[in-house]
This record gives sequence, structure tokens and C-alpha cells, in this order.
Amino acid sequence: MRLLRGNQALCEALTQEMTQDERVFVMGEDVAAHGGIYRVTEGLLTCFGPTRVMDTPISESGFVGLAVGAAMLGMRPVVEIMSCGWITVAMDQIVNSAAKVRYVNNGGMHVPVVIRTVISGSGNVYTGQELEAWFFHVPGLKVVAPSNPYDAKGLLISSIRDPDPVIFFEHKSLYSMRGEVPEETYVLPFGQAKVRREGSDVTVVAYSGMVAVAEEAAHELAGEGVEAEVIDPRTLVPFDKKTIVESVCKTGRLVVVHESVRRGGVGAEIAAAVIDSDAFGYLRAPILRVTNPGVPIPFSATLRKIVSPGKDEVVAAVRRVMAYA
Amino acid sequence: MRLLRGNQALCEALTQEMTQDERVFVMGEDVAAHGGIYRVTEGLLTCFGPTRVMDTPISESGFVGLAVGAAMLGMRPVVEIMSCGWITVAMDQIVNSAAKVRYVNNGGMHVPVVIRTVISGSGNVYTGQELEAWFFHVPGLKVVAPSNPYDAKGLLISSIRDPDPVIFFEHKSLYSMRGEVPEETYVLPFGQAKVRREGSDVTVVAYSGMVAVAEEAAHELAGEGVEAEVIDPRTLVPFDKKTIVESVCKTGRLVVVHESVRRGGVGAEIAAAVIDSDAFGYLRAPILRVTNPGVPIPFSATLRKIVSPGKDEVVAAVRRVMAYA
Amino acid sequence: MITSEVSYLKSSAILKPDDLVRMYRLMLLSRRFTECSLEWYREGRLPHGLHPSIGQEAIGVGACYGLRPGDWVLPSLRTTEAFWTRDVSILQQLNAEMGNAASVSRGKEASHHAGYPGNGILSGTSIVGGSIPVAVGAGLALRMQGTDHVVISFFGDGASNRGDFHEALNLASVLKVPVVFVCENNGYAQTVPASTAMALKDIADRAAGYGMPGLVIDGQDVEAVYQATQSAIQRARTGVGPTLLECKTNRFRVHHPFFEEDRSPDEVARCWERDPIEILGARLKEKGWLGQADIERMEQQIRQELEEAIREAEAVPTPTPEEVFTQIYAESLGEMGL
Amino acid sequence: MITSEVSYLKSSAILKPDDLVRMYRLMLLSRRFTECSLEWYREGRLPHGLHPSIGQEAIGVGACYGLRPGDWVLPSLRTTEAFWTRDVSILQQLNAEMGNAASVSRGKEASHHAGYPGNGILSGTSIVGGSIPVAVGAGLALRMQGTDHVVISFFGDGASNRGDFHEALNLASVLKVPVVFVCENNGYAQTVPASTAMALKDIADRAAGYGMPGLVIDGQDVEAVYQATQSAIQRARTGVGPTLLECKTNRFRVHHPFFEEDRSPDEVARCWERDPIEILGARLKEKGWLGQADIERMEQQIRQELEEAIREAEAVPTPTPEEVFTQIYAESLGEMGL
Ligand SMILES: Cc1ncc(C[n+]2csc(CCOP(=O)(O)OP(=O)(O)O)c2C)c(N)n1
Ligand SMILES: Cc1ncc(C[n+]2csc(CCOP(=O)(O)OP(=O)(O)O)c2C)c(N)n1
Ligand SMILES: [Mg+2]
Ligand SMILES: [Mg+2]
Repeated sequence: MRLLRGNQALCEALTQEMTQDERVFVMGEDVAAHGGIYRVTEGLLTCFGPTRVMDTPISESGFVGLAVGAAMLGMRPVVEIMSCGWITVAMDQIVNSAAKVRYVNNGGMHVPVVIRTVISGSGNVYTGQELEAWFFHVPGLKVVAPSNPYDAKGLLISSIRDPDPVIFFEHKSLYSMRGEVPEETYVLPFGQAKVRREGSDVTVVAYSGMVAVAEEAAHELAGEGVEAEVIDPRTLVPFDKKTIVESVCKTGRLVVVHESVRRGGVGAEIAAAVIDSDAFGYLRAPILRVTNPGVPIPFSATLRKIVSPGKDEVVAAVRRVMAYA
Repeated sequence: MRLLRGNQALCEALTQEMTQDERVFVMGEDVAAHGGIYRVTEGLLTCFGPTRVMDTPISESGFVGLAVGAAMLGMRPVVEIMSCGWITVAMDQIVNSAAKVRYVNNGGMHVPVVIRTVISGSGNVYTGQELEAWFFHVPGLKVVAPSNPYDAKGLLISSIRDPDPVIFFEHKSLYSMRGEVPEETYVLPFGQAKVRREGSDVTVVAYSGMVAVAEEAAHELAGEGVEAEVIDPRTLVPFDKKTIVESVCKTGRLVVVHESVRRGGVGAEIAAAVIDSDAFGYLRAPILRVTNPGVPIPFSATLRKIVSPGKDEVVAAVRRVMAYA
Repeated sequence: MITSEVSYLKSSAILKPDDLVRMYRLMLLSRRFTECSLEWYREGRLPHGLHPSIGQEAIGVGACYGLRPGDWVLPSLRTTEAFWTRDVSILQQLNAEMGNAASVSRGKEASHHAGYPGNGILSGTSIVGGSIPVAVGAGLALRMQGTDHVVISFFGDGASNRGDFHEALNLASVLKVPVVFVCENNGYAQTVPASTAMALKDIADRAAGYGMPGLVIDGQDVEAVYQATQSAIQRARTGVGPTLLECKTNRFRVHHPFFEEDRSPDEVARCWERDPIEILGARLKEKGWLGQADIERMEQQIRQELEEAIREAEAVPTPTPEEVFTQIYAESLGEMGL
Repeated sequence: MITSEVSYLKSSAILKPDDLVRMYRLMLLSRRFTECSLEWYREGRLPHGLHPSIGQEAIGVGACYGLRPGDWVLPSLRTTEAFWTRDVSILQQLNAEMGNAASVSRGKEASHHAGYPGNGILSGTSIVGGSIPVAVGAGLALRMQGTDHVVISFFGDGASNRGDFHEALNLASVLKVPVVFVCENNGYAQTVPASTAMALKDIADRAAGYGMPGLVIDGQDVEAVYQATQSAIQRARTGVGPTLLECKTNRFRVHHPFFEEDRSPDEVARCWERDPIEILGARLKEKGWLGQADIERMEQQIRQELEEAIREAEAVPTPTPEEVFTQIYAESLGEMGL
């Protein structure tokens, strides 16, 4: 099958949805004339013209608010916030406008908006922030975090078609990652984890940029005779708890990997949810988390390497749970 | 000893700190002439004048930013955000300005600011939001959540004196709660949990408005012969993990109570941290959480009662863990 | 274009006597509804109370009166009049104030931020100023959908100090969105006077910073509000762009019954010197279009409607407990919500 | 007060020939530093590259030149000149660009947002516009501390569309904070032209919305920038209040070396027609205050300083790994950080 980079897969998703549904439009900084600083909206301006592909001022709160209003009247906006590091300025519109409309109108109005944003664990203390845990905590929002080009395309199309607001996290490494991507339009259902690798010794849950890291670790562990089952939940809300619980019932061990900060991260919820599930009785070791230990992403590359979890940290965590009892 | 309501205790803390340290000043909406809509800043304008007690426009992002800048140059601002429901508009200044200054200056500058905000679990979908989990997730911020007038005064004084930015959560029920409060100035150290009630059967961790609920539940449970140890961490960052882990080692059972949303809440981290601690081997039952199940706070009081956790839910959860194995 | 005095654009929109009488009735209805609501709140018959619009009735009525079906409004927390003028009934709003099972949100949201899609009313949020960009987005949608419909965004003087005001007006202007911004400048944000919150006299002067016309209107004169809004609507409908209308008014009551009044009795009394209902009433009487007897009949009718409505609303049950869990998402997440 | 043409307040601040030569040197230094940094970045000797201020040098130099010790500045991502004018050394900024162990942040932050408390430079954030309120807060502190010091807040045209700009300028004006707002209007925010982002010609016109004077300055003329800033500083120092100065300029290079240039070669060439260094140079030559030989000597000196500095910076080790964990909080939280 055809190989595409992640940014091409996302661009294809946008192009196809904009072609088949004229309610879909795109808004953000540098997305029109420039085609997006990561080239995700390349060519859209030429295809769909300036009324459907709009460059905005630096007004993230404002244009997210605009998207919400447009969505309430039946449009399907896709907005881009260039870095999750400054999604902070749009929190109110996301949490108080987008997330609450359906509820306060008891379904009489709703907000089918997609907010695409970029995470990376690189850059600096600002741009290196990965804040998916905030959105995960807010009823009314769906949270999507693809790990590869195939999922990226299918999940973006599903997100656009979804009737609820979706925060769509794109890891920078996704843009240059190559993968097989069908040409035709396809959707991936929310709440269906993908078992990336089967294994019977330990369950490793990872999402977004950490899936590749977990797979690498699993590969290395296989050489030591440890078979890790690597699961990518793909969407954090809704969350496919069932697949993970079943896996832990089988393996008795769980390691959760995310690049964002440990304290109050999504990994804590995954651990807590597994503890309060059928898997409790099967757990043979503590649940370990491999994450940013709670450090802002420093500018120096030397320092940065210490902060972001890599293959070695995952391998070490798995060895620890394997050594248990 | 003298009884004060929580808002009086907080007001006394502010008055005493403003008296002994002229760098301390207060800023927010309705805090000066009106004395604060919950009367926490009552009388300050008269005592300290308009340069140290300032009413602001509705510009939460702006005045939090001002507070950060003033703190960088040696002032000790205390700002009020009238409801946690719209702290959303100030996230950027809190997370990207306040929380990062120390790190990016390698300690050469820092931000001794206190941001007081109100949580309640009542009101409506907006004002009912309790978002402590967001701040808990951000390195560089300290998070304080007193449960009674005595702690409120001591912790507010400690917060003002602390060299780092503190998000100080005041539960609405605290304002009218009466408790013994010494007249003199005193500080309470951060990171020291308070064992509100000793017990050997189950550990119940609760903070802010839920401590009183947990104590009520413990009282009822005692009648059934179940002795609950109720622990109030008092500060969420830093977090007194040790006291809780030791308690769980003793009881073998843990129930965590918070009024905020379950998914991605602070309770998840507490559960996950205990799992990955010495207590793992002692756990005799799953860790249960009693929380808002993931519902925006509805306007109707009838509906609202279903959402906020109460004594009965805590009792039920304890019974469940007691019944285990 | 900046006007620093009270003035308004001339418009060809003509209000017939009938229209004026109808506007009078809408204002009176709003006044009595608010008074009754406050009373019923004091008596414990309503759970929350509302943000009284008493004294500001001319703004919502004047601005919404000439709207067409298909146009939309997004009221402020105090634009009670937008609801009546767009044909929401007393019963609907009382149900909403109670949060009962017949309320439009089925108890999930209060009356002042209720949305009525059927009446072209968008729901706002409790976050002051946060709804301004949402209103602009609605206008953008209407234009993208090829209609000539417009949106009116209502907000207070205090809201104009929020960053969202700035971003929304700038976006609306640069994108030429069909929206009219109506600022209800009552001189206060809760207890803080506008003079403490900003160093300028006319919020209309902010419009120049977005390349947008800004006009100061006498917010106590419903005809002035109507005429100015009609011109601005015309400008929006024809694709020229948005307008900022600052309606100078006064809040005759305290911000919300939860609050104590900080203003001096004198200051409050001065507000009452320009009651928008009195002003229009006097004009109508002078022209002979409305007599004292007509007004009394109107009063009686309204009183009766209100009493019927509260009785009817009180008979409605509260929503059923299960409903609290619905409409968080399109579908129930069940275990997938964790 | 609004000026819609290029103009500036008259001021008594007199620049002597020496001052002008020093300003020329600061601009030249900034130009060469930036060119070298870009070159070294291409060669892999610097890890990140910077946001080139080439063409905008007159603004930071002119605005900061007359500041006193005890005054503060908060640069934009592009105000490289603020650092030199406030006596930060080339070596310090190269260390910062490298994030090495001698950098002011010890590798935790890059050069363009570095704070140098000793030089009166506050650290900014990557969030465009987010530093404007912080600068106002610094000014507030200076006034509360009883000093007559002032703060200059630098930001771009794009930043003026952020809500924080609005809230900060309003707060500064109503609280009469001693701050000068210097908008570096280079007509672009990354690739988006200001004409796409706002529907007005002069950002200075936004000042009226805060009851603050707003002036348009020729940002290519360092003397004009100096004079206007001096007047505004005077106004701030004496407690009258803040001023918004819009400096019209051009970004001669692409936003950042990560980016591709979207502008036509023609458009970029037109920028170079008004090079601030050439403009001042011509004036100085005409007056006989600076000869071609002086300039060449200056160039050589600067080149030498740069080469020494890069060599020295390259010899500095990277920070030690443990340092990544320090200064997140005043004390290490250890296990209490969870
Ligand atoms: C962002 C935000 N800050 C504060 C509040 C609390 N609050 C509710 S109404 C109000 C005053 C609003 O003033 P204005 O916009 O002038 O409208 P008015 O009440 O005068 O009609 C305030 C401060 C809020 N709801 N949202
Ligand atoms: C809130 C925010 N949105 C977007 C960005 C990405 N960004 C970095 S620089 C920049 C352009 C800034 O334009 P301007 O303020 O005019 O300054 P200039 O770069 O032209 O000097 C943008 C959009 C950001 N850093 N912060
Ligand atoms: Mg007002
Ligand atoms: Mg610019």
C-alpha cells in the first residue's frame, strides 16, 4: 500500500472531508496561504478558497470561540492551535463554551468542532507542554491522540464527523512518520484500542508519540524472553478500558507510558481505573508509569534527553515489574 | 478558643500579613470597596488603602499577569478569582508566566504570588467546576486546599510567605464553617497531611469540602464497628504521600474522596501513587474513589444532589472495600 | 467613525404606532416579570433569582425588535428582554428559572443563559465576555451558509474589559462578519464602577481599534436603540461589516439579589429619573397612541399572565434523576468514560 | 490622542554626537550578531537559531537607550537590541543561544526569552502577547515601591491582537502604571500579513480605547524612536500614565530560519530601501560625526568580538544532568512531588 507521512495523511483527511461536506472549514494561524507550519493544511486554500480556509490573527481564544459559534449553527470547523503550549489561552472557550453547549441545551444545540493541536516534548518549557490530561478531565470533550499515519487519517475523519467537540493531539513525530494509508475515506471508531503487539507477560499502554517507543522497548524485551503486549488506546475519551483490563487479567502486570508530566497525568487514571476493575485480583506487581517526571522541557538538548521517556526507561520499568514476586 | 468563620479566618490572615509585610497587596474584582463577595477582604481597603487593595476590571488574565510581574520585582500579590469556573481565562498567565519564571531564570527570579479561588460543586455547569487537577499537573505550581478555618488561616499565611506561586482553593462551605482559630499569626507547613481521625480498618483520604463529608461518614461507620482513618492532605502540591502510604500499610484499604470530576482527578494520582508504593503489598481491596462521576453541575438542585458526593456514597464505598476478600 | 456624543445613525426603518405600543408592552412585561421573579425568589418560590434588567429594558427590546426570523441573538446575563422580543413565553422562562422538567434545558441550566434555537437565541456562558466570540462565530456560519441573516451580541461594560471582547471584535471586523455588538453600559460590573475599571468615557471609542464604527446611543430611548440597531443590522446584512453600539443605561437595582447594594440611595434614585418605560409611555400618551386606561389593561393582562404562568410552572415536576447523566456527550460513554 | 500619521512628540532629550555613534554601533552589533547567529545555526554550531531582528534594530536601541539603571524592559521574541543596549554581552547571549552551563538560565531557556535581572531585563514567555501584562505588573511594583522607575514592554503587531494586549493596556491606563508600550509593527505575524489579521491601519489607534495616547513612529529612525520613547518615559515617570508607541518597521528576513519565505523577492527588496543602520549612518556621515574608516573599524571590532565570543561559548560545557531537576520549585519536593 501507499506510504504517506503523518502530515500528508492528516491533509488527505481534511481534503476528503472538505470535499464531501461543505460544512467543514479550516481556521488558524498560517493555515491558509502558508499551508500550515507543519504542512497539514497544504493546498487547502487552492482547493477550497479563502472562505473555507482562513488565516487568523493571533487570537486563539477568539477563533476557538468563533468555531464554537459556527458549530452551534451547523458548521463543522477544524481549527489549529500551533502548539499545545499556548492552548492555555483558549481554555475558557474550549471548556466553558465548547464542552458545555450540549449539556446546557439538553442536546438542543451541540458543537461538532475539532481542535487540532501539536505536542512534542521538545522545544522549550512552553512549547514542550503536553496537556491532554486537562481535557481528559473535562466532561463534554473527546480526546484523540493518534500514534501513526493510518490512525491519524481515520481518526481525524471520525473526529470531524463526531457530533461533539474533539481535542485532537498531533505529536510532532507523527508528521514525518511514514506509514501505509489507504487512499479512500475511512473512519476509525472512538473507544477502540489497538493491540499493537500481543504478549503474555506484561501489558504496556502507550499513546501518541510513546507508542513507537513502547514498541521498540517490546522488541528489545522479546530478546530477553519477555513478551510485552503493547496497547494504544488511540482515543483517551472515550477510553477502551475493556481491552486493557482484559490484557492485564492475562498478563498480571501493567506499565503505562506517556510523555507528559506524571503527577495528575492520564497514566494515573489508567492505573486507578485498572485497580478498580476486574484486573485487581490478577495484578502481580505494582503498576508502573514511565513519564516525564515533572520537569518543564528545558531548552538544552542535553537536559531535554533526561526528561522525555525513551525506550530504555520502558525496558527498565518492565524489568522491574517482571522481577516482582 | 475563639471561633471564627472560614472567611473571617482568611481575612485575618490577609490583615496580619499585610500588616507585617508591606510587599503584600490584594487585587481582584469587588475585593476593595465591597470587601469581596464572600467577605474575605472585608476591611482591608480601610486598613491599607487603595494602593494595596485594588478593585480590577473583569480582566482575570490581565491582572494575574500583573501579579506575576509585580512578584518578579519583589512584591507579594494575593489575587482573587471569584470562581474556579472562570480561572480558565487565566490559565496562560498561571501556567506559562507564574509557573515557569523560576525555572527559566534558573532561580534568578521567582514568583511569590497567591491566587485564591473559590470552588463549590454548586451553582451551575460553569461555577460548579473544581479544577484543582489541572494545577496539580503543572510543575512549578503549589496547590493548597484547606478544609477548615484553622487550616485556612495558617495555610494562607504560609502561601503568602512561600517563594513559589500557590493556587489556593477555598471551598464555599469553608466561608460559613466555624472553627477555633488562634488570634496570633501562625503558619502551617506545606506537605503535612492531617490525620483528622484515627482508625485501623480503612484509610479515607479527602480534601477541601469533602473532609467534613468523610468525617461524617466515619462517624456513621464507627456505629457499624468500622474504624476509618480520615486523612486530609491539606496541600496537594507538595503532597504528603508518606502519611497516606503508612496509613494504607496499616489498614490495607483506601477510599479517596473528592468533589471534582473522577476522570483524571487528583484521586487517580493518589490511587496510582499508593499502588506504586510500599503499600502495594498490603492492599486488601481495590482502591475506590468517591467523586463527581463526570457530570457538569446542573442548575436544578434536585439533579445537583445526585452529582456531588455525600456521606452516603462514602459510607457505601467503605462498606464495599470492607466486604472485599 | 467615532461619535463621542449621544447620537445615532439615521435610518429609513419606520416604527408605526402599533410597533411602539408593542415595544412598550414588551418593556413593561419585562419589568413586571423581573419584579415578580425577585419577589418569588424572596418567597422561596424560585430557587436562584435573576440579574434584574430593571431600567435597561429599552436595549434588548429596541435592538431585537426589528430582527427577522433566521437572525440570532446571544443575550448577556441581563438581556431578559431579548427573550420576550423573540417570542419566548413567560412560562418558558419561569420553567427555566425553576430548572423544572419542562424547562428548555430540563433543569441543566438557568434562565439567563438558556438557548432557544427555535427562537434564534443562542445559549451563553457564565463567563463574562466569553460569549462574544461565539456570537461572531454564529454570524460567520450564517454568512458561510449564504444567508443574509445577522447576529446580535449583547454584553455589559464590564465584559468590554475582557480579552475576548478584543479578539472577537477584531476577528469580526477583519472577517466582515454580519454581527452587531450591543454593549449595555450600565456603569457597573457587580460593585465595581466603570470609572474604576477603565480610563475612558465611551466604550464606543474602542471600535476604532478594530476599524469598526462605534456609536453611543441613549439606552433609555427604545426608539434610538431600534434605529441605531437597524442601521447596524443593515450594514451587517449587506456584508459591509460589524458595528459596536454602546447603549448608555443604568442598572436600577443591585447586581443580583445575592448582593448588597453599595451605591448610595441618592445615586440609585437618580437612575430612576430616566426610566425607559416612562420615557416611551410619555411619548405615546402625548401622541395619543396609548392612554392610561390602555396601560392599566396591559398591566392587568401581564399580571394575569404571570400568575397563570407561575402556577403552571410550579405544577411541573423536577427532572428525573437519570436525566442528569444525559447529553454530556451525544452518546453515553458508559465504562468508556472511565 | 491619536495620530494617524508618522510623527512624534517633541522632547527636550538631546542626543549628542557621541550618543548617536554609540547607537549606531549598537545597531550594527545587533545586525552582525544576528547574521552570525543565523550562519552558525546553519553550520550546526548553534542549536536553534533566533528570530532575526534585521531591519528592526532602531526600535530596541532607540527605546532602551535613554533608560536609567533601575528601569526594566521586557523584550519581544525579536527585540535582540534590548539586550545590547542594556549591557548584556555577546558572550552572555551566545551562551544563552547554546543553552550551555554558563548561560544565565543554565540551559533551561533560550536567548530570546532570557531574563537578566542585573541588567533590568525581565524574562518573557513563548506565548505571544502573554508578557504584556507581566510588564505592567513590573511597573506597578516599581510604583508601589516608591521609585520613579519605568518599564518598557515590547511586542509585535501580531501580539496586539491577543486579549492580553487589551487587558494589559486597559489595566495600565486605569492604574496609571509607569510603563511604555512599544509595538514593533513589522506587518507580519509569521506568514500572516497584518492586513489579514486586522482591519485598521495604525495599531496606535487602539490606544484611544484605553484612554491612553497612541503615536505612530518611524521605526527605521532611531532618533525618532528615542525621542518618542523619552517623552513617553517622562510621562510614565511623573505618574501621568502609560503610552502606546507604534513603531512602523519591516522584517527584512523570514520569521525564523525554520520557516520558508512566502513573501516575494520584490517585497523583501523593498524593505531594504529603508535600512535603519544606513539611515543613521548617512546622517552621521553627513554631519561628519562618523567616517567610512570609523565604520570599518567598528565592523572589524565587532567581528572580532563575535569570533572570540563564539569560541569562548563553544568551550563551555553543557549543564550537568542533575540540573534539569533544580529550580522547578524553591526546594526539591522529592517524594512529595509524587
Ligand atoms: C470572567 C468572569 N469574571 C467575573 C465574573 C463574575 N461576574 C458576574 S457578572 C459580573 C459583572 C458583569 O458586568 P457587566 O459586563 O458590566 O454586566 P452587568 O452585570 O453590568 O450587566 C461579574 C464580574 C464572571 N461571571 N466572569
Ligand atoms: C499565543 C501564541 N500564538 C501563536 C504563536 C506562534 N508564533 C510565534 S511568533 C508569532 C508571530 C508573532 O507576530 P508579531 O507579534 O507581529 O511579532 P513578530 O514575530 O512579527 O516580531 C507566532 C504566531 C505563539 N508563540 N503564541
Ligand atoms: Mg455593567
Ligand atoms: Mg510582526
